Parts: sequence; C-alpha cells; structure tokens
Amino acid sequence: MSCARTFLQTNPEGRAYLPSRRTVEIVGHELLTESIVQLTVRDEYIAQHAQAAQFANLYSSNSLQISPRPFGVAEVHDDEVTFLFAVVGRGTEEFRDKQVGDTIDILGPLGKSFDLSEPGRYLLVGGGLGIPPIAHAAQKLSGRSDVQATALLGYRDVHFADEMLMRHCSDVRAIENEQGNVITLLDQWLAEQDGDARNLSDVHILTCGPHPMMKAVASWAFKRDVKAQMNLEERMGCGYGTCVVCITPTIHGNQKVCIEGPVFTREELGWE
Amino acid sequence: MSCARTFLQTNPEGRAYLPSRRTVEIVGHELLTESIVQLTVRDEYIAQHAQAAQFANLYSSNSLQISPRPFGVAEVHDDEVTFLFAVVGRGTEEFRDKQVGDTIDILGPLGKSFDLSEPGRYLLVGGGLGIPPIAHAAQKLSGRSDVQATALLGYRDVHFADEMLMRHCSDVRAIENEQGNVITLLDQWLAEQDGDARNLSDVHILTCGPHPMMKAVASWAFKRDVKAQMNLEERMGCGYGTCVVCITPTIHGNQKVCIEGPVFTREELGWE
Amino acid sequence: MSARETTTELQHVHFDATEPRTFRHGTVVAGVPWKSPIGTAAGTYNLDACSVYYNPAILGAVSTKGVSPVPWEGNPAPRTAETPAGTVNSVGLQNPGVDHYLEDDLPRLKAMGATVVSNVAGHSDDDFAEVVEKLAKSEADMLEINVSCPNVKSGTSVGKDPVALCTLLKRLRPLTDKPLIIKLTPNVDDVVPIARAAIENGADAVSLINTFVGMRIDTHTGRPILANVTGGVSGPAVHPMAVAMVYKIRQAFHDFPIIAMGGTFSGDDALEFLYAGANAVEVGSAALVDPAAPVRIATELDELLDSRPELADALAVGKNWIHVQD
Amino acid sequence: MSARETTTELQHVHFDATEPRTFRHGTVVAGVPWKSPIGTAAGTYNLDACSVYYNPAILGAVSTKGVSPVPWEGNPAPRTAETPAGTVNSVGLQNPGVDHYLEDDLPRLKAMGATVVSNVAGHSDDDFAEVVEKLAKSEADMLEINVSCPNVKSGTSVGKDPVALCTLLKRLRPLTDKPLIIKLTPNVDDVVPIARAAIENGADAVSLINTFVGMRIDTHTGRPILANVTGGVSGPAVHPMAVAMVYKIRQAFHDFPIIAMGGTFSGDDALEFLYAGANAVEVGSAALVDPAAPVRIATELDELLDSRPELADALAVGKNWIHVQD
Ligand SMILES: Cc1cc2nc3c(=O)[nH]c(=O)nc-3n(C[C@H](O)[C@H](O)[C@H](O)COP(=O)(O)OP(=O)(O)OC[C@H]3O[C@@H](n4cnc5c(N)ncnc54)[C@H](O)[C@@H]3O)c2cc1C
Ligand SMILES: Cc1cc2nc3c(=O)[nH]c(=O)nc-3n(C[C@H](O)[C@H](O)[C@H](O)COP(=O)(O)OP(=O)(O)OC[C@H]3O[C@@H](n4cnc5c(N)ncnc54)[C@H](O)[C@@H]3O)c2cc1C
Ligand SMILES: Cc1cc2nc3c(=O)[nH]c(=O)nc-3n(C[C@H](O)[C@H](O)[C@H](O)COP(=O)(O)O)c2cc1C
Ligand SMILES: Cc1cc2nc3c(=O)[nH]c(=O)nc-3n(C[C@H](O)[C@H](O)[C@H](O)COP(=O)(O)O)c2cc1C
Ligand code: FES
Ligand code: FES
Repeated sequence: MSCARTFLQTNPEGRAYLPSRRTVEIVGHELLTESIVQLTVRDEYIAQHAQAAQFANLYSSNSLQISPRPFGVAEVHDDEVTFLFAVVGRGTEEFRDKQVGDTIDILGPLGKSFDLSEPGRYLLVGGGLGIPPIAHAAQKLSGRSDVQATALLGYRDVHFADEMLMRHCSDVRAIENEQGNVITLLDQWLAEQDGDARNLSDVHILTCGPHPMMKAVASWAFKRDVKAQMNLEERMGCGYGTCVVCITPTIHGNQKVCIEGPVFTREELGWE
Repeated sequence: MSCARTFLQTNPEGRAYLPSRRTVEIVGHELLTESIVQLTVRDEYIAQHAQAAQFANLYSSNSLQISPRPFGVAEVHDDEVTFLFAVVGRGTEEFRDKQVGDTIDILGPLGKSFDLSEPGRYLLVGGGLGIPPIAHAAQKLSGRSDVQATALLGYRDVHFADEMLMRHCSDVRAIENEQGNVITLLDQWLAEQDGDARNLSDVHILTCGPHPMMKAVASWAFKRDVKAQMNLEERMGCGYGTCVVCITPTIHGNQKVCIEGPVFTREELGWE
Repeated sequence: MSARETTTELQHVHFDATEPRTFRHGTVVAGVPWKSPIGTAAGTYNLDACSVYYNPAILGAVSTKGVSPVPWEGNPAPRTAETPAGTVNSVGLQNPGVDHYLEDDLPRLKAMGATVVSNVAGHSDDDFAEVVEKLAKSEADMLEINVSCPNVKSGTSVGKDPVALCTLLKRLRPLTDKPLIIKLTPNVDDVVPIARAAIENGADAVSLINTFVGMRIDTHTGRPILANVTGGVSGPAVHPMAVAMVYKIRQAFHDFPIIAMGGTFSGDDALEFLYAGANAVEVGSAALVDPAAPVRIATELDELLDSRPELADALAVGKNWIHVQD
Repeated sequence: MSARETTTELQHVHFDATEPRTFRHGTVVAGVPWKSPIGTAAGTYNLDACSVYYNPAILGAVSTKGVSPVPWEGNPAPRTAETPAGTVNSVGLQNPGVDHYLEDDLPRLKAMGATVVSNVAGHSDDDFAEVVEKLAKSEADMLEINVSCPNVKSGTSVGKDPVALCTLLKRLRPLTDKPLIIKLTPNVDDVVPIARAAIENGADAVSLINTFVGMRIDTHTGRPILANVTGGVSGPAVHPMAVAMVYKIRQAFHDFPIIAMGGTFSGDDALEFLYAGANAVEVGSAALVDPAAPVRIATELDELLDSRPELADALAVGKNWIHVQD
C-alpha cells in the first residue's frame, strides 16, 4: 500500500484516509534481557506520523490468534520504528522468535498522544514496560529550548531502557524495586528543587506504567496540584476505536482507551 | 522421538508401539509442473517400514487447519521419503510454498499395502495423482525375478511421473487425456498378449486414481476375471483408524479406508 | 513466519481500501438495494473510527452499533479475551443512546451516501418500541432488532422464545414502514421456530448469528478474564455453525430474506453463506483486526461472483440460492 | 513456517508417549478413581488404532465409541470437513454393536488395566435400556449415555428436553449400579435445566460438550461437503463455549461431578476446564490429529498441577474448583 497516496485522499467528510493493516519488514531484533525484546520495523507512515504515546497494533502470524497486540512506539529513526516489549504470552513469544528479515503485520499509529504543547518542566515517569512511550516523549521533547525534561524510571531489576532514554534526555534517573520506586524518585527530585523551582505550576508529569504505580503518581501530583497525563493500558478488541471494548471509567463516563486515550489527564480520570 | 527405541517397545497386547506424529525435515522440494510438487522428507521410520500403497499424513503448520492431509508414499531412498502431490487447496498450497530446510509434521506409514506376495504379471494402473502409490509398488516389485511389471499411466496432460516410474519398471506406457485413458492402455496391452500369455490368471492389477477411472478398471478386470486391487481415496479425520470417518461401502459393510484400506480387492468392494 | 504464508491467510495485506470503487454485483434485501452483498455487522462499525479507512457508501450496507432509548455504559473492563480463531467480548451494548445517534451518526452516514441498517438495543419491549418509534421517522434504511445479545440482562430472553418474539413484533410492526430485521441468537435448541415466529409476525428479514456464549479463564490466576465472566464468541470459529443455521432456515423458508454473519474473513467465506441461502453477508470480527476488511471481502466476493452468474443474477433481484436436497 | 513456531503450537513434537509413565495427580469421578484427570473422549478412541501409540491404562479413563443394541452403519461418506480451528463430522455413530463390544474391546481394555467409560448410543429409550442392561453386568467402570449426538435421527431430542431426560433416567437408573454419566449437547437454549434434570433423576455425573451443529459448503461446487449435509463441530473453536457451559453448571451445582470436553489441545486448555469446575477432562479432536495427544496433554497437566496444590488436592478426593463470584 502506498502511504503517500493514501494520505492524499480524504473521506467524504474531508478527513484524511489512513493506511489500514499492512505487512512490514523487521529490520532490528534484539533481546535486551531474557524476556524483553527490542523490535524495529520499517514503516514510513508510522515513522512520519507517530506522536508521543501513540501506539501500534502488531498481529500474530498464527491465524488462531486474531486479536491485536498493542505496543507503544518507543523510538523513531528515519523510516524505522522501534518497540520494546516484555514476553508475557503467545503473541509476544512469537514476536520474540522472529528475526531480522521476517515480516509482521501492523496498524497505526493509533490513539491520542501526550500533550507536549506547553513549555515548562516535564517529568517523564515510566515504570517497567510503561517506559516505551516515555522514551518516545523524551525523543519528541529533545532539542526543544522551551522545555526541560527529566526521566524518572522504575525497573523491576534490569535497566533495559536507560540507554535509549539517555539518547534523548540529559537527566535520566532510574531505580529498581529493591531500592524503591518512581515515587522515591519524584520525592528526591522535589527535594532538589529550590527557590522559584519550588513553584510547580509549570511542571507536567507524563506517566506510564503499572496501574498501581500510575495511581500513586496521580496521588502524588494531586497533593501538589501538579498537572499529570496518564497513559493507560487496557485489553483491546480493535485498537482503532470501533468496538468499544477497551473502556476506562472517566468523569465523562466510560471512554475508549484506544482512541479517546490511551492518554488521559488526572482530572479526566478523577484520580486523586 | 527415537524411532529405534519406540520400535522395540510393545503394548500390553504385545503389538509394537509406533511413533506418533513428529516433525521432520524437508530435504527435497521441486515443482514438477505448475501445480504438482515433489516433496522429500527425512524420516527413517517411514523409509524403513512403508509398504507399497501405504500413505502418511502431513499436517499444516497453520493451527487453523487441523485436519490431516494424507499422501501416498511414492518413492523411498535410504532414509528419505518422497511424495508427489497436486496443489488443490489450502494445505497443499502451504506445502508447495515450503522450502528445503523447512520442517513439516508427519504421521505414518499408515494403511494396508498392496498385496505383492504372489508371483506373476503386475499391471500397475495409475491415473493422475493416483500414480504415487503405483510408483512405490513399482519400486517394491523391481528386482524381483518372479514378477513382471508393466506400468500403465493416465495423465491429464503433463507426464510428471514417467521418469520416476522408469527408474523401477522397464515397461512404462503413458497416455494423456487427448489420446485416451488407462482403459485404452489396458486394451492395447491385452492385444499384445498372445499364446499362453492370453491366460490372465497370473495377472494382478494394482490401481489408483480418480474414482470413475478405478470403477472402469474394475469393470475391465471383472469382465476378464482378472484379480484387481484398488487403492481408494476418502476424506479422513485421523488417518490411523480411530474416528470411523473415512468409510467406503464393502461387501462386509462400511469399512475404514485408512486402516482397513486404502487397498481393497475388487471383490471386497463388490465392483463389477 | 515467512511472508509466503501471509499471502494465503492474510489477504488484506497491501490492499488499498481507500481507492474509489464500485462493485459489479449487488443484492436486494427486503426491497432495499445493497451495492454489494457485503455489509458491516452491528457493533463493529463506528463511524469516526472506520470512515477514515474507507468510504462506507461503497458497501452494501452499514449496520450500526445497537442504540437504546438512553445512553448505556455497558459492562466493566476487561471486555475482550482471545479464543481459538475468535474472541469473546462482553461490551454489553455500551452506546450513547438513540437521540445522539439521530443527531450525529445517522445523518452523517446518510450524507456520505451509505445504506444504513440501524441496530436497536433494549432491555424490554418498551425500550425496543421507544427506539423504533424514533427511528421510524429517520433516514435509516432498515431497522435491526437485537433480541440476541448475550451480554445484557434479558438480552436473549425474547430471542429464545417464539411467543415473546411474537408479542414484541406485534408491538413494533405498526410503528414503522421500514423493513424490520430480527437478529437471531445461535444459543438455542433450534433456530427455525424462532425464525418462523419472526417471519409469521411481520418481520421483513432475519439476520444471524449473534455471538455464542463463551468464556476464558486465566490459568495463571484461575479467574475469568472478562469482568463480566462470560461474553459472546465471534470470529472464524463460529462460521460453520452460522452456515448450518442459515442453511436450515433457508430450507424451511425458501423466499424470506436472510442476512448472514459469523466469522466471515474472506470472499470465499461470504460465498459459502450465499450458497447456504443468505441474501447478504455482514462482516464483524474481521473488521476489528483490519479496518479495511469489509472492503477487501466485498472486492474478493465481487470477483468470485463473476464466475457464478446464476447466483449473482438471483441476488441482484433479491432472490437467494436454494439447495434442493437429494 | 519455521521450526520455531512449531515449539509454541505443536508441543506433541518429539513427545514419546510410549515411555512407561504414571501421573502424580489423579482425580475421582463419581467414586471412580482416575489416574489422571485426562481421559479420551467417546468416538475418538479406537482400541486397535490407539493402543499401538500408548498404553491406555496410564490415562484417567478411556471413553469408548458409542455402542448401540445392534451394529450401525452410520452416515455415507464424506463424513468430515475442516473448519477454522476444528472439524465437522457426520459419522452417525457407526459401531459394531454392544455384543461385539462386550466380547472384544471391553475385555481387552480391562485386561490392559484401563479405566473404561462405556459410551451408549440409541435411537430410543428402548435402545438405551437394552445396552445399559447388558453393560450393567460387564466390567465397564462407568456408563455414559449419549443423548447429544447431532448426527443421528432423534439423537438430541432427549438431550434437549428435561422431561424426556427424566423419563429416560427413571428407566435406566434401576438397571445398573454403575455410575451413569449423561452426555450433554451444547445446542440448547440453556444447559443448566438439562443438567438439573440429569442430577435430580439419578445421574452420577454429566459430561459435556458434545459437538455443535455445523456445516461446510464447497464453494467450487456450491454443495455441502458432508454427505449428511450437517455434522458436529469439535476442536479448539468450541473450547470457550464448553468452558462457559461447564462453569454455568458448576455455579448452579457445587458438588456434582462434571467431565469436560471440547477443544482440549494442551494441558493449559485442560486446566481451564478444571478451574471452570470440571472434575476431569476428556480429549477428542486433539487425538485425531496426533494419536499421542491424550498422553502429552496428561503429562502437561500433571506438571501444571504441581504448582496448583489446592486444585490438585481437591481433585484427588473427588472435589472440584468453585469460583466464588465477587
Ligand atoms: C496502548 C497499549 C500500549 C502498550 N505498550 C506496550 C509496550 O510498549 N511494551 C509492552 O511490553 N507491552 C505493552 N502493552 C501491553 C501489551 O499489549 C501486552 O503485553 C501484549 O498484548 C501481550 O500479548 P501476548 O500475546 O503475549 O499475551 P496473551 O496473554 O497471550 O494475549 C492474549 C490477548 O490479551 C491481550 N493482552 C494481554 N495482556 C495485555 C495487556 N497487558 N494489555 C493489553 N492487552 C493485553 C493481548 O493483546 C491479546 O489480545 C501495551 C498495551 C496497551 C493497551
Ligand atoms: C490415502 C490417500 C492418499 C492420497 N495420496 C495422494 C497423493 O499421493 N498425491 C496427491 O496429490 N493427493 C493424494 N491424496 C489426496 C490428498 O490427500 C488431497 O488432495 C489433500 O489432502 C488436499 O489438501 P488441501 O489442504 O490442499 O485441500 P483442502 O480442500 O483445503 O482440504 C480440506 C480438507 O479436505 C481434505 N481433502 C481435500 N481433498 C481430498 C481428497 N481428494 N482426498 C482426501 N482428503 C481430501 C484435506 O485432507 C483436508 O483435510 C490422497 C488421499 C488419500 C485419502
Ligand atoms: C465487539 C462486538 C460488539 C458487538 N455489538 C453488537 C451490537 O451492538 N448489536 C448486535 O446486534 N450485534 C453485535 N455484535 C455481534 C456482531 O454483529 C455479529 O453478529 C457477530 O460478531 C458474529 O459475526 P463475526 O463473527 O463476523 O464477528 C457485536 C460483536 C462484537 C465482536
Ligand atoms: C469423529 C468423532 C466421533 C465422535 N463420536 C462420539 C460418540 O460416539 N459418542 C459421543 O458421545 N461423542 C462422540 N463424539 C464427541 C466427542 O466425544 C466430544 O464430545 C467432542 O468431539 C468435543 O470434544 P473435542 O473438541 O475434544 O473433540 C465424537 C466426536 C468426533 C470428532
Ligand atoms: S479496542 Fe476497540 S474501541 Fe478500543
Ligand atoms: S480417518 Fe479416522 S478412521 Fe479413517
């Protein structure tokens, strides 16, 4: 499918047509740990259009397994798109066993991105396999003179993404379970701030990680009246907004994580 | 699975255990025509044990397609087993697209073989994709001084198996649709016989091919009181005798093609 | 997995659904012309999500998500789990209500030129009547009454009981002149008496199948995956059951319009439904895993019908295939 | 297809079923000890065909092909067609009759040490009674009454009607002291009332599911593939429906023995049934595509139960898992 042509056409309401599911080539494949894989595919369309925290569906080549596997875009270079994922089930096992030169089916980019429009201090708070979209946010923020980005990363053990983050962000702090969690890092960061910096009104927390972690981050932010955007995870039926499977309760009622999210503000979720 | 060990063990009734479904390597893969494939796998067990007209189940690697695909063994060399098949559906399409070095799942050898125990003149009458077991019969008969084998082959068009047959049989006659069919060849053969040779009591017809062809061969044999063994084809659920799916009517009632056949005598089938 | 296998199984690859196209072979369902025998199945077509992948006007019809008198929130998440060659979902008919539908989705779809089947959800006869009354005055082309959802309380009680279905139809029929489709559940002793109740009480067509009740348990935790415990199974896994039900109804009623759905992932799957006796086929789960699937399937079927002129001609005038049993 | 994928999906590869083995975890079904929670499902275990692949005595039980008072010829061929992640069969209970079974299969299986569930087929209550009467005096460990075969005339009429089932059980119960299992069909409005009829009228266990009615049409010819037109769908495709039915019966009856089947292709699939509330699991279609599958699955399950002592301990004494719904 020619992405260029597709992108030029519009639907009857004037919205640009998007490329549908397609087969792409795997150009990078690396085991970062025993169970964490870094996978890079060539997809010009996603590379050009993906915003921070947008994700893509990958699909199993096994026709028994039809459901989409959603993964956050972690990094983009030229026409190459990198994902980081944990091997947790059948789909990710299959993807782990792929090789450079194999193909994989993909759909995306999907979902709403982090809002990076405002200037100020960005705290990029990622936990475990929530780190990929955080890395992408760091890449998007890097080089901007109106922002200052600090990455606060929580790992179970192996620091699999420090290197990737450091490519885009000069201030990367990481912690592993034994020593504490991202709240420890947030507290440390806060303690370092003095003078005007203690006014947190220009601070934006972007966070992604396990549900309890994000809840804790939301609560930390709420207490200090800090703006926070949460990148949620939910089981998906389609990933592009058509099936109403992936909902999360919000102050506006149930909303679709795949298209009305995955990014929601703390206020939208009503998390305090 | 170690075939050797398996073969040494016996079940509580003293019957030898057989190796179950296993994965084997493809060591030969060739397109004989646009839609006919010659596939060779390494399987010591089948190579050692397969009798003429026995078959093996091949299985799709796609878990959507669980049913066995039965194919007659066409030729055996050392530990290599060769099949010839037409591309007619999803399974055979997949097998066509395999390559040397790929693997495939297999079960066998299965079924009853042609009875080659008697001396005499054997007419190996094969039509289309019924030729593979005929080729195997030729291979089994070759070198025996008490038999004389003549292959009578009917093709739609391309003579894809003449070469294979000629390796095992000095008298190979083939015909294609435009010129006639195997009955034409049988009549020609009969016309050539003179003197004692006109007494057909030592003649054994072994036949495999499309149903109407075998019916015609049976009728030809019946009229001349010639012994005939027919190798039938039927859709299979298991291929090893457990599901009673693959039946054919016989004078003993419905019998299983996979284990009570695929070879039946003309008399057993009651074909006249 | 090699690229080779992809070509057999995943034909959507490199398929450009956004190219403008018209199909050579259409159908007529209860008097309504469809530009192709292929439509989308209720609950799997969302206007905003799908119309950026292809123009809905090119398809036979678009069946929209079931709408109820007031907005419904549906069941809690997780609402989906994967099953062999399918999925099980427990959405529970979350929808923004009929008023929103009449103001937003329906006029937009009609403005695009789509043929619209408005799917109707309800907990009671009153609910169904209220929605049908409102849709009666709308631009909707056909109304589809969902008496077969396994994911809401009393969702299938009417769809399993010929007497209750008769009562409901007696109530709905006078409310509208639009074709009324009854959507049938496969979770029944026998689908024919239910179809008969629909046919004899004023329905203009039946559609089937809705989903089979199913569930998955996470063997790591020993607990059901769906928050709602059970859900509805759809996808290729259910196709042979759907074909059998369509066939049985067709054998019992030679002339009544049938819209078939259940596991249609290719033009060939759709063709199987047409030979079973369906007048049209809707695509559900396939669209969830490839937005462009309905267009791809319609394109494949269009080509297959070229070499089946008898079937294509019958469909074109609103007839269907009947197997005369030997 | 690479060898890699094979390791995920086709675990039977390089599995040697002929090695002598015993399982650590067994179960008890209606008082009968099973050496493993895994057995074979009726119609998919033929003694001559299967006993050359493994020793049936190592399994929990062997359910044998349904036997009728006299030999049956079944339906004409073709009797099988492939479906997505399954097959549809129309064997129609071909079998050599109960007398042959009592003289040949049963004594041989018992001599090998197998625990035998004798599956009983019939066109009428008289048929069932005649076979049960004969089996009552045999060495069979349990009797399984197949009131759920979609492939014979009146095959499921009793299995869909609680009143008819009650009548049948009243007739059969006095004929034998052996545990009576009623095999249930999934082709019903609701499986619970049928299970209740079995439970309240003297059955000792229920087994489910038998096959779903389904069919395939050859799109080249436009004709049904099966000579019998429709058949019964089994295999992975039906697993989620089977799990839901087992779960529903278990929620309704906390203590009654359930034998589950339907699409069990791995130890994990079996475990899902046990968590749904089954006391034992039988393997059908998986054995058709790999003779050693029941042994492989039993081996996998044995290992999985090691890390689930609570479940394993319950099974060992004839108890089952019950989810307490939140
Ligand atoms: C928006 C979004 C972004 C994500 N980004 C990443 C990422 O960057 N890296 C990463 O490692 N993981 C990420 N996940 C989680 C990832 O999608 C799952 O780990 C993955 O789908 C598991 O697939 P499986 O086949 O191995 O597991 P299985 O359990 O075999 O999958 C069965 C089904 O359940 C779904 N499923 C299972 N676990 C999850 C889960 N946690 N979330 C959503 N669906 C699930 C699968 O997609 C599949 O449809 C993301 C999830 C979402 C929703
Ligand atoms: C004992 C025996 C020996 C055979 N030997 C050969 C041989 O040497 N060479 C050869 O080309 N063909 C042979 N056949 C036929 C071969 O099995 C089928 O062509 C093949 O299974 C088709 O598979 P498919 O997936 O491409 O077709 P599909 O139509 O996609 O298959 C769907 C299902 O139907 C079954 N099926 C379809 N056609 C047939 C058929 N004609 N016979 C039995 N099952 C069928 C398939 O096995 C599969 O289970 C033999 C059949 C039998 C019974
Ligand atoms: C996520 C999802 C939501 C659905 N919502 C509805 C609905 O609102 N109304 C309805 O009648 N059917 C609904 N269905 C059923 C489908 O329309 C269709 O009948 C069923 O999925 C079988 O078709 P398939 O196998 O092609 O998906 C839904 C199905 C799915 C998968
Ligand atoms: C070929 C075949 C024959 C069967 N014969 C019988 C039978 O004789 N009696 C019976 O109760 N069930 C019979 N069944 C049903 C199975 O025992 C089982 O209930 C069903 O196939 C579901 O399990 P599975 O998906 O593991 O195959 C048969 C199934 C198949 C596939
Ligand atoms: S996954 Fe389908 S709407 Fe979000
Ligand atoms: S195919 Fe199963 S008995 Fe022959």
